[in-house]
Amino acid sequence: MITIQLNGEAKQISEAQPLDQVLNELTGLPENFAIAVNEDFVPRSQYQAIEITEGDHIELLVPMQGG
Amino acid sequence: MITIQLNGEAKQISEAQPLDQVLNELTGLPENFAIAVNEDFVPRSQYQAIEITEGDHIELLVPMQGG
Amino acid sequence: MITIQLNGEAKQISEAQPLDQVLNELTGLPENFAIAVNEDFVPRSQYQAIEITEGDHIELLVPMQGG
Amino acid sequence: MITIQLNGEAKQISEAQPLDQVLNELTGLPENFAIAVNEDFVPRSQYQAIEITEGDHIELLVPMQGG
Amino acid sequence: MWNLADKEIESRLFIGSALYPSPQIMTDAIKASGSDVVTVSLRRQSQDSGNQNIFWDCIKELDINILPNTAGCHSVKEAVTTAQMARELFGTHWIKLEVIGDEYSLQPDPFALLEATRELISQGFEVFPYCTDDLVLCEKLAEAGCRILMPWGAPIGTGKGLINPYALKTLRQRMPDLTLVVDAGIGAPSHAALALEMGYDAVLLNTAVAQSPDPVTMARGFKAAVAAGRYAYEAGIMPEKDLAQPSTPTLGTPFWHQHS
Amino acid sequence: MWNLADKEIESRLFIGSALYPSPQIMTDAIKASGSDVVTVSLRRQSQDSGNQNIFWDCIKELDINILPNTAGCHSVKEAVTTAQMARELFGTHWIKLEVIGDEYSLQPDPFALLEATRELISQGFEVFPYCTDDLVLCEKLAEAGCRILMPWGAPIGTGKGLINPYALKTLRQRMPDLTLVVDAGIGAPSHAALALEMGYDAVLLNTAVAQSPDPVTMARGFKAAVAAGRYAYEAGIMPEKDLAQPSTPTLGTPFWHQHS
Amino acid sequence: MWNLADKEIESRLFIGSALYPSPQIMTDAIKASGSDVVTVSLRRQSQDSGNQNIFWDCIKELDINILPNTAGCHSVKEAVTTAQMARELFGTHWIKLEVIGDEYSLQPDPFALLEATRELISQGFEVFPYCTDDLVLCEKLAEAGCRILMPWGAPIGTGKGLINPYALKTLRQRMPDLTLVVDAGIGAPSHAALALEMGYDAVLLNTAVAQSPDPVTMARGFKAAVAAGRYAYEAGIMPEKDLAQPSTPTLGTPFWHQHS
Amino acid sequence: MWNLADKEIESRLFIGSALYPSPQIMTDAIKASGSDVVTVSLRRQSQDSGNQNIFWDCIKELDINILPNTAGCHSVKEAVTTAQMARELFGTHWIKLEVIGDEYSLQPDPFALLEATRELISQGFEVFPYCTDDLVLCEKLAEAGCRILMPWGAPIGTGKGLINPYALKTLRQRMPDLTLVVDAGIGAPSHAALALEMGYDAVLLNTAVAQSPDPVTMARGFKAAVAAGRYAYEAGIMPEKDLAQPSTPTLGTPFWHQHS
Repeated sequence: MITIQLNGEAKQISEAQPLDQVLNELTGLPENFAIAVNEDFVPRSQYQAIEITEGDHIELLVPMQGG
Repeated sequence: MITIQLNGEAKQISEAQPLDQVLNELTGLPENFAIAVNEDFVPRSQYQAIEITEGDHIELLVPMQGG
Repeated sequence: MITIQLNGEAKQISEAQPLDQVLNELTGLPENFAIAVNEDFVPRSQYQAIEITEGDHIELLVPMQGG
Repeated sequence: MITIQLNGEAKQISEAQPLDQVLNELTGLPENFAIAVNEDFVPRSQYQAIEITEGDHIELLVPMQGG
Repeated sequence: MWNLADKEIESRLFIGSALYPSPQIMTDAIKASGSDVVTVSLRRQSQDSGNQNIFWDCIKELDINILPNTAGCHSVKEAVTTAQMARELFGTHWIKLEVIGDEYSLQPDPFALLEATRELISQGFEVFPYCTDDLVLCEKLAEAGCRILMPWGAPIGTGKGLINPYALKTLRQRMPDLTLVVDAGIGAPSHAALALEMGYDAVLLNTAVAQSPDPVTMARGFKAAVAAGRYAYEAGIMPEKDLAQPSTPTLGTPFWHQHS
Repeated sequence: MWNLADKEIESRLFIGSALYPSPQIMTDAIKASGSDVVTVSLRRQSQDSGNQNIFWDCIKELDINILPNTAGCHSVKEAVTTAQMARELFGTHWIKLEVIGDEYSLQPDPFALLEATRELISQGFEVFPYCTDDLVLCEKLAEAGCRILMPWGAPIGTGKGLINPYALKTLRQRMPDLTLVVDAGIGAPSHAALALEMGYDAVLLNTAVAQSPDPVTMARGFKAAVAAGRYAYEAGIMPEKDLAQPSTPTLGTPFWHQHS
Repeated sequence: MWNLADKEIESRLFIGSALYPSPQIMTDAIKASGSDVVTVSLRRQSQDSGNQNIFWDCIKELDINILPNTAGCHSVKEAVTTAQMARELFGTHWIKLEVIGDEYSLQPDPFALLEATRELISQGFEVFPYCTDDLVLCEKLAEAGCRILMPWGAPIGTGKGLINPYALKTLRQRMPDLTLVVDAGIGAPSHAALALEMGYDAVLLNTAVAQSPDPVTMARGFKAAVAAGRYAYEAGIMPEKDLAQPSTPTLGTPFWHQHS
Repeated sequence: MWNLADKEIESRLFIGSALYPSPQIMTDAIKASGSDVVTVSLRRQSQDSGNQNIFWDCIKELDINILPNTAGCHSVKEAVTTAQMARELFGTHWIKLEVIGDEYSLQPDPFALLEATRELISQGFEVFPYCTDDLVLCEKLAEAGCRILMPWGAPIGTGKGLINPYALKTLRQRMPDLTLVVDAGIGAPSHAALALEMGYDAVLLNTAVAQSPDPVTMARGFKAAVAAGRYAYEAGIMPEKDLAQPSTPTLGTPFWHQHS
């Protein structure tokens, strides 16, 4: 088991794995979102390619009110 | 002949006479107007009754631009 | 005994009398003051002449702070 | 003879030479001044050391009104 | 719709009929302004116009409320006589009462204005006094029977807008039940919007529209401005704050935004 | 219709989507405002909302131009990453670039703003920088490739209106060809009208509408206000005068009016 | 030295005697202010003070000009009686004439003020009317025989400064020969300096000094402020410009400064 | 006495040496101003003046602190070289750092200013940056090591006074420990008094004195104005109120004054 940060909260996952796999296991994954890993934007096309490992910070953001 | 003032200009009329007579003799009498004689308003109903005499000041006013 | 008003407070005096007599009987009469009786100013020169009678209002005013 | 610029005006001098020599030959050299050569400040201590050559721009500035 | 002296009207813009490049442009501008009230005056007919009065024909055609003025009057007597002539000529008991107290500022004479107001109200006129923003004067005009007051924003024709907002605010607060109209001095739609935001019932203007290079478009601008100001007044304006407040929520900001 | 970053739009009011009492009121207010451009942000999803995003469903339904912001970003890096995420998430290369330089005034950091602008423009974004009214900063942003600048009127959420009209006027005069939008600080329709009268192309606001007791009516107010200001700008505003000028003609005034 | 109602005085600051923390502080503050004129009122003696009047003893000791007021009077009759009492009590025919027209704004009643002024001048008083900035009222007061007018800057005790500079400027321009004193509303030395810069002959204030945490130091501040404003008026103030103008000469700038 | 960059000085007025009608008037005006700090520049000597420098002889004679400026510099390089020349020529490490970012407004270039500041501080200069009122810029200048900041009141030579008091107030509140001087734009003593009342440590001006028809008298005016403003700041200014408050006590008013 390794620990990552998802939107600021610690989360256990079995092992290092591609981002899309991490996402597949999420419950209540929103329809529209965008992702940054360790402060870098990760385009959808890279979800399979990019490997999530121990200590990575994932930000999963959705549309929200703004001024 | 006596002299009266009509809108600030001297005007000769044959003799003292009712206001309506003075008006009848005017050329280019406007359709809409109101009259004051010697600074007092004279309602239409008084045109016959009121006598115009030497030195009277008649003001014959019409609708005009205003702010 | 008759009742007069002095600076808004009822006051008993023996009888109708000149203003200066009323003043003489006052305790703590200020050094500098001016007087109005029934809203009329009474110059010092009139203190003897003017008679205070039942129901008169005396205002005795002194120098005070002002802006 | 070589040409230099002194305060924006062309000036002929015999040959490349130290700055202090250039200054010595100036008439009406002000009492108080500071110098920049080719936009670099030249401290007094360097007047002998620094060589003025063809095309150099000398700025000789004096105290003046300022806000 | 709102109630002005027992008439139901739509617009909160009263407009003047003077200073336009042509009668046609005047007509178009007044229509574009959406005004239900137009001010007019009484003057001697110009020599050359014969018995024609193109101006008046245009105004009648507009078929909106006529508000005659007593512009140029300097005494109670002049103003009263002019008002009486206006009542007969225009068939209305409405009168915009102007009694000028100063040739340069064209400001109202509070003393003659109050006296003329009392006289005209006793004669059954609905007096719209062109007044200053002086609270005491306005209270006396109300006591005299005015249901409508028209304090100036700035001197006539200056276009300075509301030069004393503090006095105008005080007036509105202290006289909540009167119909208050800012008359004169308005130069731009933002001035008119501000007056309505402050709770004024309407504005009266002339020069700002008539002297614009494009009066018709400017009339549209003022029509929109009074609507804007009135909506804001009815909706309620946010209180001004001294410190910044984020509009975008701070909740849910990514970790990189956590700052001490 | 006017051209904003190669799109033809109608309204000169850009509106925010935050701080409304409810999604329904937000939707109604934005519709009432007539805006063609709405600002949104990116945030973490709140736990309880499941995979639902009612807010976003409402916004999509409006079918108007989305202008994502980088609100809350304090560094170039944060702003650039947020912009990149926004481009994918909202399918637009438009970005309202905010790089906050001070927690209290929420004012832009001119230095980080310029750097982030250069980076994002090199990546093909259409940058709408939220900036100060500093002329030199604005010129550098324009040199960096901005076609649109959004100087503040006052600090975000204060509702103070245009606190430095002199600077804003200078900006408009000096940058006649850029699209200039007053963003932040606007509290009342009269403020918006003034910005448009000064020649600004549009205003962006949020709090003044969302925090009004009646956002929908206030939205109507601002819709009318920007129209009013724009009409006035196009028509031409009368020059302010120091001396009063009669609107009613003095020619033809009865003799009793002849005063020395 | 300048001439006030036939007396040669130095200071252009008139000061009030109310609201100070103590008689001692009042005395020190008035001395520090350099004022040659102090305002006082007439009131009933408080019960407990016996025949003592410490306040009056302090004022007499100052040995400066006394300007009694009619503060709190609401009618012509009250004001006239109070003025008559003041003349005897203070041995001066100077009177600061206040006739209040409104309990909340404490503003002058123009109508009662003018009537009381006429009456008191006929009785030989030197009337210093506390008036509004209404030009017509001021002209009537001058016609009534006033040589000195004291228009308000703002309502008494608000400290707002000069809320209508346009009206005050007009007043000064139109009445070049009268002694004009801004009375009431001044809150800070910069307000007083501005009044003097505008050509006002003096200012009268009380609260701004008395209610400062340190009245004596504030009195020094106002003393300096009226001097500052007067010097500026006498020297002549530079005209305001819209475009920047270098102060440091551009002639003789090194070549690296030549910019197109 | 107060501490400016480790020197104890008296006056809170810094004065410029340009634009006077004559060297004599300059000398008299600077003496009359009571200034302890005078600004000067570096320029090419005019041809005709031979080795004479009457200006500089006058300034030396004043024997007060010299603050050389870099007026007219548009780049970091120019400013740094000019500062270095000034240090040798005037024998001071003080420098008023101007890096102009715009020919018309003569406003500072925030970017070049910050860079030049860092360079000069690393070379041991005491930098007095002429800056805008931008809080973020000012914070960066402070981080760079400035102990003194000189934000503009308005563009140089306009005499508009403090065009953005809100920004200047914010600056003062947020930077309580820095020495803050309002530089440029001041046109009248009331402007200077206001700056000091707001807690600014001093003002720097030139045109308002030098271009007055009577510079010496105007210099006295500004000397008094900064004293006035400072006294007020130290004493504490009364809070502005919206409602009138009687200064004369209501207690003890005669019965005829009892009003409901």
